[in-house]
This record gives sequence, C-alpha cells and structure tokens, in this order.
Amino acid sequence: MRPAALISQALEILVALAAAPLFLGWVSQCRAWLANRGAPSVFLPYRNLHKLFHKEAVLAQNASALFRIAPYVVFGTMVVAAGIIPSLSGRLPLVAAADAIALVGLFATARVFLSLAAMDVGTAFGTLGARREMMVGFLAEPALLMVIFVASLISATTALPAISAHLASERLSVDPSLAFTGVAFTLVLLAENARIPVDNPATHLELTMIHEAMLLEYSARHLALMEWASALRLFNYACIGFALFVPWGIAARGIGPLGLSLAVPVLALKLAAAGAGLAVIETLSAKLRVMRAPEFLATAFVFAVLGLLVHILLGGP
Amino acid sequence: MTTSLSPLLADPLADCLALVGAWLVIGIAGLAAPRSVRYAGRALFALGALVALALAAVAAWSLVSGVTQTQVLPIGLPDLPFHLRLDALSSAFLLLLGASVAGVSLFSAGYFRESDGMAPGLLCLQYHVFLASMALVLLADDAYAFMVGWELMALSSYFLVTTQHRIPEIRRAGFLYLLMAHVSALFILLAFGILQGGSWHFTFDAMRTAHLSPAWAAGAFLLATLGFGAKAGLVPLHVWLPEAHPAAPSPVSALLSGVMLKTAVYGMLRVTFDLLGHPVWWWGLVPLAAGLLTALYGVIFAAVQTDMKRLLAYSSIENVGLLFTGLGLGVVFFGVGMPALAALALLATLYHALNHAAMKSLLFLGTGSVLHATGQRNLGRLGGLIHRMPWVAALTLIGALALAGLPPLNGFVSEWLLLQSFLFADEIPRTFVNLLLPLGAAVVALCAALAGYVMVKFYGVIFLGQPRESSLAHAHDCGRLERLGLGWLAALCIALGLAPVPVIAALAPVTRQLVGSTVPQAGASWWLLAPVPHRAVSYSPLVLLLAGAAIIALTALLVRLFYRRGLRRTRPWDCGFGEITPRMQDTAEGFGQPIRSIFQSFFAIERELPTPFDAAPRYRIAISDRIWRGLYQPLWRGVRRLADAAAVLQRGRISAYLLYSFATLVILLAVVLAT
Amino acid sequence: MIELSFLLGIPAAGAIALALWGARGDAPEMNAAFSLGTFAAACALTLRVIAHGPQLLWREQFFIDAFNVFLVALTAFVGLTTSLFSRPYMRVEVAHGRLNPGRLRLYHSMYQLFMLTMLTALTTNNMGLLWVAMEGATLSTVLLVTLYRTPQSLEAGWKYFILCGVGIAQALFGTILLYFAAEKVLGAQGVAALEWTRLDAVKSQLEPTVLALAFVFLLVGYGTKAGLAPLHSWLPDAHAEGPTPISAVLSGLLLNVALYAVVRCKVLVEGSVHSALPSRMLMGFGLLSVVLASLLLFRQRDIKRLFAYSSIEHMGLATFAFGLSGPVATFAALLHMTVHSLTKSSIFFTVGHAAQKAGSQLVDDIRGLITLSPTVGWGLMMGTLAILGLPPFGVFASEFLILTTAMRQQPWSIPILLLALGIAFAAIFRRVQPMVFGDTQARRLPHAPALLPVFAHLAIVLLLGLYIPPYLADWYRAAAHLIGGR
Amino acid sequence: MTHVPFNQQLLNACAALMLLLSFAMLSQRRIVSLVNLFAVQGAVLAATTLLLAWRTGAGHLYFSAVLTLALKVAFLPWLLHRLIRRLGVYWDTEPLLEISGTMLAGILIVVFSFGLAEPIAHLASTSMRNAIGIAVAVVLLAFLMMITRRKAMSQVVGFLSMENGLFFAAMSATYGMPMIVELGVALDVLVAVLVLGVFFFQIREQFDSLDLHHLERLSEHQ
Repeated sequence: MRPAALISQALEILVALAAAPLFLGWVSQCRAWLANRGAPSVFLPYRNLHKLFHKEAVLAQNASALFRIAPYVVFGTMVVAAGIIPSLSGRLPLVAAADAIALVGLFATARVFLSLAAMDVGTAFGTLGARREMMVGFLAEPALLMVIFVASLISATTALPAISAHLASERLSVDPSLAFTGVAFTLVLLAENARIPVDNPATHLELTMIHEAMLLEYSARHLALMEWASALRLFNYACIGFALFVPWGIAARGIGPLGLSLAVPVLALKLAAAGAGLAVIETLSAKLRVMRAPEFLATAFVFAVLGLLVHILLGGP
Repeated sequence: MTTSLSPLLADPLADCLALVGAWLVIGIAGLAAPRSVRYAGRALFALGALVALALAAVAAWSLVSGVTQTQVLPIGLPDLPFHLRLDALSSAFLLLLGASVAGVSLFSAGYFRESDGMAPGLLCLQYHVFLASMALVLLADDAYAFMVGWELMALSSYFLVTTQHRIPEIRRAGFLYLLMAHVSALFILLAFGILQGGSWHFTFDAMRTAHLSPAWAAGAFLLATLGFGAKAGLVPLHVWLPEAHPAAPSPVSALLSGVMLKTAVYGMLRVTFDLLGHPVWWWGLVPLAAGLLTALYGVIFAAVQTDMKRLLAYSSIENVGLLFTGLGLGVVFFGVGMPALAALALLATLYHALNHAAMKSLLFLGTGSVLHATGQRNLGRLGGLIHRMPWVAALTLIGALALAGLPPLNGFVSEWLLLQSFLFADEIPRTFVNLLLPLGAAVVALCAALAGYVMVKFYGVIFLGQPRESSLAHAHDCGRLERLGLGWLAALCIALGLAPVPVIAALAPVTRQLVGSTVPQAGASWWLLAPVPHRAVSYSPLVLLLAGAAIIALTALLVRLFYRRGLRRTRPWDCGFGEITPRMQDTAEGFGQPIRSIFQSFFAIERELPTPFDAAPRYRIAISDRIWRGLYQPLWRGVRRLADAAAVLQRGRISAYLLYSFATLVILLAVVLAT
Repeated sequence: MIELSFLLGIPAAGAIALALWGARGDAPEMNAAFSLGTFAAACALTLRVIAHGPQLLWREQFFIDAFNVFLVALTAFVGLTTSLFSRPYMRVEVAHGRLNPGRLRLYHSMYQLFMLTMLTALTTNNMGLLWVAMEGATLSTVLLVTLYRTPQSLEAGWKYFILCGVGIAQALFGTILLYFAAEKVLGAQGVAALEWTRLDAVKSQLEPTVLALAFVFLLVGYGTKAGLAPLHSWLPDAHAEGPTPISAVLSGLLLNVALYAVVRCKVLVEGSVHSALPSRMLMGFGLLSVVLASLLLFRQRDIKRLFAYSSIEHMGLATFAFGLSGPVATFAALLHMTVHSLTKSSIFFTVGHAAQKAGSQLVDDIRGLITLSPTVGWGLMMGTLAILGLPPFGVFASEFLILTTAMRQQPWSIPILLLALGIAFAAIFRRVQPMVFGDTQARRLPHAPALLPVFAHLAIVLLLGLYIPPYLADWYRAAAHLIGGR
Repeated sequence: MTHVPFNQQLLNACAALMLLLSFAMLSQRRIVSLVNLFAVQGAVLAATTLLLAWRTGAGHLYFSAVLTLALKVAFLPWLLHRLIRRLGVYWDTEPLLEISGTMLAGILIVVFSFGLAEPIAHLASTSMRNAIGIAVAVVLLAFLMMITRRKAMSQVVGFLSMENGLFFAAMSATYGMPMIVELGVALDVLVAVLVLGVFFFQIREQFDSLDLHHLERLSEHQ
C-alpha cells in the first residue's frame, strides 16, 4: 500500500481521537442551550480526561487483571473501529482487514469486555449495569447489522467505504428502505451510546443508569480511557451514519490531499448538525423505564428488518 | 507424488484403520487393571491422545493430498462386508475428530479419578470404543457399517453418560438419550432402505448410482433429516440433549457436544450431497427453517439456565441450529444452480463445525475443572474463581469469547461466512423465498448477539465477582495434564480464528466433492480472506489483531510514560454503599431475567414469590420446556392409554382367550371363502 | 442315517433313564451328558448335510435339508447350554425347598422328552408326525410349567394346555385337509400322501381352495404355539410361571419349531394358491403380534413376563419377514429366528440368576445387579441391548434387513413397525436399566452362577452381528431360496 | 332323485346323529350326562368307521374302529366318571352364555361350516362327502362349548369331542388318516387325558374346586 493511504489512515484515526471528546462536548452544550441552561465549555471533556489522567488510580481489592486490562481493550477496539469507518476518506488500508460485519463484531467485543469488567468486582451496581448493557446490546447489535445489510444489499458489498462510495455515486433519491433503516439506525445510536431515552449519561441515578453503573469502580486513567472510548463510540456511530445516509463529501479513492483537506470541514459540518439533532431528540424525549428499553430496541430491529424487506420488494433504486 | 513419499503417507486409509484399531486396543487394555487410576486413568488416556493427534495428522494429510481411497473389510453381512472409504468429506471430519479428541483425552488423563461410578478401566474401554465408533461412522462406505458405527456410538456414549448410575436423574437422562438415539437410528435406517433403490446393495456406491423417483428421494431426505436432526438436537427433537450432555463426566460432555453432534452433520452432508446427489432446492428449506428455530430456541434457553453444563448444552443446540441453517442454505443454493454460493454456505457450516468442536470442548472441559475444584455445577454457588484458578479462567475466557463470536477469534469467522452467504439470498430466482431468506440473516444476527449475552453470563458468574460460597475459598487450579488439554484446544480456537485462509484452502476439496465448486480465493493472500472476489469484501483477523494490539500497546506505553501515578487498593466503592456482600451480586437467574421477560412465551415458568409477610421470604423460579410438556408428555400419556387398552384383552379369562382363537379362525376362514 | 438315530435315540434313552434315576444327586450331570450327546449327534448330522446335501431317511419319513438342519443344530445347542445352566439353578431351587427330588426327576425326564419331540418335529418329513410331535411337545412341557404347584403355575399350565390343545386340534384338521387334497393328486397311497417332499413336488397341482382352507387351520394351530397374537395368550403365563430353564427352552426352541412348521406349510400352500394370500396372513399376524406385544410390554412389572412378551414381539417380526417373502427378507427371518433364540435364552439364564438372588421376579425387587454380581448384571445388560436390536449384535443385522426391505416393499407397515419398536425399546429398557444399575441392599448369594451358557450365547450373537461364517450364510441362502425365493 | 343305498342312508344318519349329539352336549349342564353323551358320540363315530370299513373293505379302518371303541367309548368315559366321583363335580355352574343363546350361536356355526365345507365337498369322491360339513360343525360346536363352560371338567369333555369331530372329518373326507398318524393321535389323546387327570388333582388340592374362575389371576389388567 502506498504512503498516501497510510497517511490518510493515520489522519483518520487522529482526527477521530481528537474530535470525539469535542463532539461529546458539543452535544452537551446544545442540550444545555435547549434546556435554557448556561452551557459548559465545549472543551470540558478534554479537561475531564486531563484531570482523570493525573489522578492516582484507586482499585477495589478483589479486582482482577481483567478489570485493569479491560479499559485498554475497549479503548483499543474503539480506535480500530474509528480506523475502518470512512469519515474523511475512503482510502483506508485497514478496511481490507475488517468490513462492516467485523465492525459490528468490534463493537460487540468492546461491549463484552466492558460488561465482564463491570462484573469483576462483584458489586450490586456493576452486575446490574452489565446485565442491562448486554440486554441493550443483544437487541441493538442485530438491528445495526440489519441496517448495514440493507446498505450492503443496495451496493452489493459489506465494505463500508465501498458502500458509501456507491451510495454517494448514485443520484440523490429517497430510497424507502434507507428511510426505514435511517430511523432504525438513529434508535440504535441512542441506545448504544447510553443517551436518553434509554439511558442518561448525566446522572448516577442507580435504578435507571446502565453505562455509568459499569464504570462505578473505575477511577483515574482507567476511567479516562473508558470515557474517551465511549466518546469515540459516539463519534464512530455518527460517522457510520454519515457513511450510510449522507455519504457525500467523503474523499473517494482517487482524490489526494486536496480532497482530504476538503473533507475535514464537511465532516465538521455534518458533526455539528448531527450533534444538534441528537441534542434535540434527547431534549424532546423522556427517559424510558429500563424494562421498556427492549421494546424500544425491538422497534429498531423491526424497522431495520422492514427496511430489508422493502428493499427486496421494491428492488431499491 | 504420494508414491515418492513414505508408504505411511501413501495409504492414509490404512493408517486411519491402524489408529482406530489402536484405540480399540487401548480400550481393551483398560480391562487389564480396571481399578488402577494411574494405569487406566492416566497412561492409557494419554496414549489415546497421541493416537488422536496422529489421526488428525493423517486426516489433514489425506485432505490436502486429495486422495480418495476405498477398502473392504472381511466382516459384516455375508453379501455386505464393511466397505470403507476415505475421501475429502470424511477426512475433514476425521481431522475434526482427531484434533479435538487430542485435547479432550489429554485433559481426561488428568481428570478421571476413583469415583463411586464405573471403574476407570471400564471408562477407558467405553471411551475408546466411543472414539473408534465415531471414526467408523466417518469412514463407513455402506449402510450396514455406518449403522453399526452409529449405534455403537450411541451405545458406548450411553454407558459414559450413565457413569454415575447411582443417581436416578442420570439414569433417566441416559434412558431418554438411548431411546432417542435408537429411534433416530431407525429413521436413518429407513432412509437407507429407500436409498438402496430396490437394488438390495447397501453400499454407498450403489446408492450413488441408484435412480429414485422424486417422491422416494424426498422421503429419504426427510427421513434423514429427522434421524440426523434428532441426533443433533434439532427442535423439537432436542429434549434429550440438555439432559444427557450435562449428566456425563465433563470430558465426555465435551466429546458429545464437540464431536458427536458433528457426526450428525456429516451424515446429513453425506446423504444429501453425496448419496442423493441432486437435492431439490425446496428440501433445503426444511433444515434451514428447523435450524433457525433451533438456534434461537437453544440460545434463549441457554440464557436462562442456572446449571453451567446445561447452559453449555443449550448453547450446543444453538450451534447445531446454525450448522443446519448453513447446510439448508447450501442445499437451496445448489438446488437453484448456484454451486459457488452453495460452496460458500457449506464452507460456513464446515468451518463452524470445526470451530464449535474446539470451543465447546474447551468450555466443557473448563466446567469440568471447576466441578472438580468446587463440586458445584450450580451457577448460583460459584463466582470469583478467576483468583483461585487463573489458568482455567484464562483459557476458558478464550473459549467464551470465541463462542460469543467476537473477532479476531474463530467463532466470528464462521459467523461472518454464514452472514456473507445470506447476503446473496436475494439473488435466488424464486420469488418469496428470496424475500424470506434474508430474515434468516436477522435471526442469525440475533442469535449471535444473544450468544454474547450467554457467554458474559457464563463467564462472569463463574469466574468474576465475589465467591458466592465460602467453600470456594479453597478451590484449586487444575493439574498440568488438564492445563495441556485446555491449552491445546484454546490454541486451536486462536489458530482457527487467525488463519482462516489456509483452513478454507484445506476445506476446498470438500466443497468441490459436495457441490462441485469451491469458494474462490482470487485476490486473497494467506492473511486476507476474500471469498467473494466480485464483491470488495475481505476480512483479515491477523491484521485486525495486530492493529488492535499495536494501538493498545501504544496507549499503555503513553499512559506509562506520561502518567505514572501510583495505584491504591481499597474496598470497592459501589456508590458509597455500606457493607457489600456476595449476595448483592446478580444471581444466574437475575442475569437471565431480561431474556426471560422478553421471550416469556418460549418458557413454561413457575414462580414462587415471597409475600411481604413471609417470616423467611423465599424466591424460587422453575423454567421448563414447553415442547416437553406440549409434545412428549402427551405422547407418553397416549402410549400409556393405548397400553391400558391393550391390557384389557389380557384379563386372564380362558374363555376369552378361546374366543379370540375361535374368532381368528372364523374370520380367516371367511376371508379365504370370500376370495 | 446313523447320526439321525443317535439324534433321536439319545434323548429318548435319556428320557427313560432319567425317569428311572432322575432323582439322584448326579441327575443334572446325566441330563447335561445326554444333551451333550444329542448335540454331538446334531453336529455330525450337520456335517453330513454340509458334505452330501439334503438327506431323505428311513423310508422317507425323515428329511434333513438346508432349512431344518441349522434349526436342528441350534435346538441341540440351546438344549445343551440350558441343561448346563439348569444344573446349579435347579440345585438352588431344591436347596430353597421349592422342589423335591420327585419333581426333579419329572423335570429331567420331561426335559429330555421335550428335546426328543422338538428334534422329531424338525426332522420329520411327515406332516402327520409333525403334528404328533408338536402335540407331544405340549404334553411334555405342560407338567414342567406346573412344576412348582403354585396356584399361578397351575393356572398357567391349564391355559397352556387348553389353548395349545385346541390350537393343535385345528392344526390336525388342517393336516386332514392337506391329506385330502394330496390324495386327489397322489392317489390313496397312505403315508406317502403326507410326506412333505412329495407334496412339495406336486404342490402346483394341489387344489387351491382346499389348501387355502387347510392353511388357515394350520396357521391358527401352529401359530398358537408360535405365540402369534391374538393366539398368544398362554405364552406369557407359561413363560413366567415355569422354572427358568423351561422358560428359556420354550422361548428359544418351541417358538422356533412352531414357526418352522408354519413356514413349511406356507411353502406348500403358496405353491398351490397362486396369490399373496398366505404371505398377507403372515404379515398381518406378524404386525399384530409386534404391536400388541409392544403395548403389553409397556406395563410389565414381572421380568419374566416382560421377556416373554418380547419373545412374542420378535416372533411377530420374524413372521412378518417371512410374509415379506423375498430372498432377502426370508434370509433375515431365518437369521432372526437364530439370534432371537440364542439371545432370549441367554437373557432368561441371567434373569433366572437375578430372580434367585432377589427371591422375586418383580422388577422393583431387583436392583443394582452390577454391584451385586457384575457378571450377571453385565450379562443381562448386554443381552437386553442385543435383543433390543443394538449392534454389533446379530439381532440388529436381521432387523436391519427386515426394516429396509419393508421400507421398500410395504411402506405402509413402516409407521406401525416404528411405533411398536420404539415402544418396545422404551418399555424393556426402562425396566432393565434400574435392575442392572443403581444401588442395592441385597447381599451376594453363596452359589456361583452358571455364566458360561450366557456368554457363549452372547458371543455367538455378537459374531453373527459382525461376521456370518460362509457355510452358515450358504445355509441361510439355500433355505431362503427353498422358502421364499421367488 | 337317485336311489340312495341303505348303508349310505345309515352313514348319513350317523352324521346327523353326530351333529345332534354335539348340540345335546352344548345344552347339557350335568357333567355326568355330558360324559355319557361323549361316550355315545364316540360310539357313533366307531359305528361310522365300521360301516365305512365294511363298505370300502379297507383293513385299517376296522382297526381304527376298534381303537375308537376302546379309547373313546370304553376307557375315557370310564376314566372321566371315575374322576367325577373322586372329585365330586356333578354340575356345571351357569355357563357364561345362557343355553338359548348358545344354541343360537350353534345354529349360526352350523350354517357357516356347511358353507365352509361346500367347496371341499364337491371335490370329495368319498361316499359321504356331505358329512364333511357336519364334521366341521362338530369341531366348531365343541369349540363353542369350551368357550362357554366354566368347569374344567366340561371344558375337557369339549376338548375330547372336538377330537371326535376331527376323526369324523378324517373319515368322511379321506376314509381316515394313515395308520401311523392315527396311532400317534390316539396316543396323544390318551396321554392328554392322563395329564389332565393329574391336573385335576393338582388344581383340586390348590383350590378345592374345579371352577375356572379360580384360574383368572394371571391378568395384565391390574
């Protein structure tokens, strides 16, 4: 592979690492505005990470090695994931190693390690969180897979860049199946990233929290990695969304540095819009009871499958 | 080229026979000192492991060298001596057998002790007869030899299942197992009865050439599906499996789940593609639908189990479902004239068979070690073992992650292949079918995700958290031999996960034999798996792993470099909650609760909820199988009723008996006069 | 010639000798010795037939061909092993005070007489003599069934006597009709008109209607003794209440011989009646027996009754196979007769020992045999698995052929057979498993069981499952050709 | 209508008598007279045999006539009477099927057996082919009698009269069976009755009665 490809690959990852916390900050700022609160700085997440990294780590006595490895694994998987989602350019050597299905697999890996780590100390909240996380996951994962299936049936491949390139190449047309899957994807995104209505990232209200419950025992650098990883996850999901539904502006294979430099502002625009949209959804919707979450995700799953059927029935564009 | 090599390589079939014979000899040698654990329990099993390794090597060799050998043994029926045949298909499954048995036997060498059950010598005999009979099933080239091997397999494994024959439940399980095995064998027998096509030659060669009318052929296929399905545990014929597999000693459970179930898949492949030859596309829908149902059913039940071995048994049901799904998809593709895609689907099946053999054996052996260390099978009494038994915990983790289908381990590869082949289902030139099949993909995805759930429950509850019993404090890690066995299987999982391309290349002859086509490897290098060249689809676990490892290492390095602050151990925080006890953790039931509430309709649930006024409040929940209640119990009752009705005839009154004779006589005479 | 005279002479002499000295302490050995002699004679006869082909002896009154010679050998062999088994068994019975020397004498003498009738029935060429011998078999065993003089045994004996007597009377009527038809063809030349060989020669000219009617009578008659449902009612009682050696020979030999008679008649009738009627009847009886037996098996609690019903089931299977009547099916049926008699008698041996140990025939009273006496336990387990048709035992071989043939020729019968076999499997195994496995409070008995017969039988059955010696196979083929070969 | 020779008429009369006697036995409840009827039936049988022998001049028929006379007219009735006296069983209890019903069934059986004998009869060359039907009837009536009776003794008598029917059938169809067979049959019958005698005493000492309802224990119908 040529150095150009390597560069774009590295750039992709670095951008993701850098932009993920910012995106998180942006979303919470928008939420604050919508709630008529004084908004925190967009860079708050960076400060948090910095602070956490400089603290002394406190670990439960009976925490095993798994508990300490988990943050690195989760973080690592998220970074790799970021490396195979075309956010800036479609020319990504790593993509050869992992297509969309593998991407879903990567997310699953992260989730499993997260849950195992949460069960490791053996506290009430930890196991509770792990259970709920897996509950959300086992419904969200197939839904996401179905969404990707529709896209790959349309474009006859499961490699993300190829998909987005194919979709981008088409004339702008409202594919009904994509409409269905779009809704499904949004729901999955909300659930997977512990956003309202499934979870509330802002609180530690025991009975409702999912994601936070799993991190309770973490501190300092481990917590920092976990937080960063979850920011990355949100970022990745957003980028998947872009690649599938608004694939324009991603530098295709041929294009060189120029295309990249062009892609960056486009991505920024998309992220800003997406963040705002996310904030709006979160503000408008109310937190569901945990036991309602499965129905929420089941809806997502059904929508995705409907999208699949619609595609085969109408043959797509 | 084989001739230039040593005679050993020249004649793999003879080698296989020699090795199978060696197994039998080892088994019989066990009777020399049946009570001696050192001799029968350790030495002989270790020897058997070596034989298995050799068998795997031979099978691998014959697979790559692509020879097809036949041989006739002078035993069997007068007109039907044992025909044997070693071709790609049988070599592949022999490889599976040898590779996984090597690990299991190694483990067993350290596992079996003096117990109140059978003497080690007898175990040794039954165990090795079991292995030999499985090998015979794979090598058989005529119906009689196949059936002998098949039933011998069931019989020997029955004795292994009922090792602890003093426990009534285990006897019951054994009874149910042997009964189902025998009935399924009868179905298979009848399938062969059709296949020989009136030529009264029961050799597979005769069956390959026999011409059957479509109706007969379909009948044979359905009978075979019933027979092999019952053996493999397809819903609704699965009821025996979660009883029998946990009842056996763990190494035997490993063999039952890991290897024996695959012989059913082998038989299915053999009958469908080799003996019947030209399957009609709609046949495939039967195993496909049954497989999907089975997969979902199995994984859902696995999620709510509280006995670790039952949990694994149900997960085996799930995987069998996936195997049959792939097989059915293959039949459909082949039937509509898409051999390349059929090859892809069958490849997924074969690959998954290999994977499941490795990982399920690994996990069952892991539970065996836990069982030995703690004497507990109930998940509600385990926990925190990762501190006590690090080896078992580490090696089992690999198996659990693999079974959860996570990259870069092996479980994911076959899942990936299966999904890929589903992605082509919309190209099938049959309306409505191409509409329905993608839904199968949805089910598969759901099952895969649920498998993750199950594995987190399995691993987390056993090894993580705090010990739920004080007795667990002095659990001990497993011995060296057991470690070796577990390690071997874990290594298999990793190898199968990281190097799919060579494995697929090795399996290519099999698909060529079955559907006359292989999965194209164009554009693929040894590290890059690209089964569908015209679609830019590829997967490379190795690269993925390296990238991930690199990033993780880098992160760790950076963290070390810039933030070297200390690390302090203290009580868990748990939101500042006061004293925390093991009882505060989720129980197995608790962890399964979401599944239970979401898929309520699948279970027959009995709850025993405490009232606020209970002195000693108690919460009990019993989950049972609706199919058992809805199908088998009525069947049993029906037979009982029939028997009662028949008993009325036999009331001991001699006049009545005379009357029967009289009536028979008169009726027959009337019949004769009438004609 | 000389072999035959020994074959029939030795048991006759034995009957007389044991009638005189049957009460002596060494009578069991004498019994065994006579049986050994008979077996030797049978072997010699067999060798001669192998060497010189079918034999027609003693003014054509006796006829040995491929069909009956292996049955003769089998009968003599089982007779021998059973006598070996009954040595310790009967001693224990006497020790338990269930028998007195007088009855022991009756037992031994009648045992030899029974062997005589069996061998005569097998070897005779005269349908009339065949009838006489069959009736003689009943008479010689009926007093053995009632040997214990318990109420149950008397009842069993009475039913055995009446039902078989009536049945056999029908057979006599059939024989008369046969004679009647034969006279039309062969002319009134007395005995000759009842010789099977001659009848077989002219069977195509015999009057069909008469032979069809005759076949009904013969079938009902000999079928009663073969225990075909619904004529089977005497069988479980007689098997369960008599002393175990007698159960063994009744199951192992009498049923075979009766079925042999049926088949001989079938050959003649089919030759004359050019329709599938006889085969259909056999199939019907066979299926009915299999189904009814399996259902009645289901609720058995008495171990000997259990295996008695299983005998009905297997006889039914063999009859069904004869009804299928192709070379393959007939081959299978003959094989099935052989392996069944060997297996079933060995099972009865082990059951006898087990019942003696437990002092009861009820399944619930017999537990944990492999801890109590491993050899008996494993013997019973192996025998049961063999009779249930699990390989590598011979029963599997025959069932394999029967089922595959039926699948091809009479698919309609398959569901019935499947259900019945499944039920029978469940019924037998769920009773035997707890007997062999599990815990027991009973203590070992002093006397050593006679297990040589058990394992000898099982070994042969195992052999037949994996390897049928060529000459034996040739016999089967020749016999199959003789009977069903169309 | 051709002229029927005298001895032929006699034979037909004997045949009719056989049938009549069977019906009489069917209806008879006193065991003693049952035995007597059996003896008479034996006598008729012997007479038939003699007539046939005289007519055909077949030597072995004379012999078998003598055999019948000795066995079935003289010895067996004597033995049975002796047993009756020793065991004190004079009456049979109510039969399972009341007499009138039994009679009705008997009529049906006769019709059936004539229908059965028809194809055989028109083949027979013997001078009393018409009797074959009667022989079948006698056999089946004896069967019926065994079914309906409750006393061991009467069942035995039924058994023996069935034997008579068989002999009669042999006579009428083929002028008897070959000698060796007849001897064998006779021997069996003799042994059978002796065995039965033993039986009776065994049963008696167990249940002190010969009522068959004692013998209904071995049942599958718990």
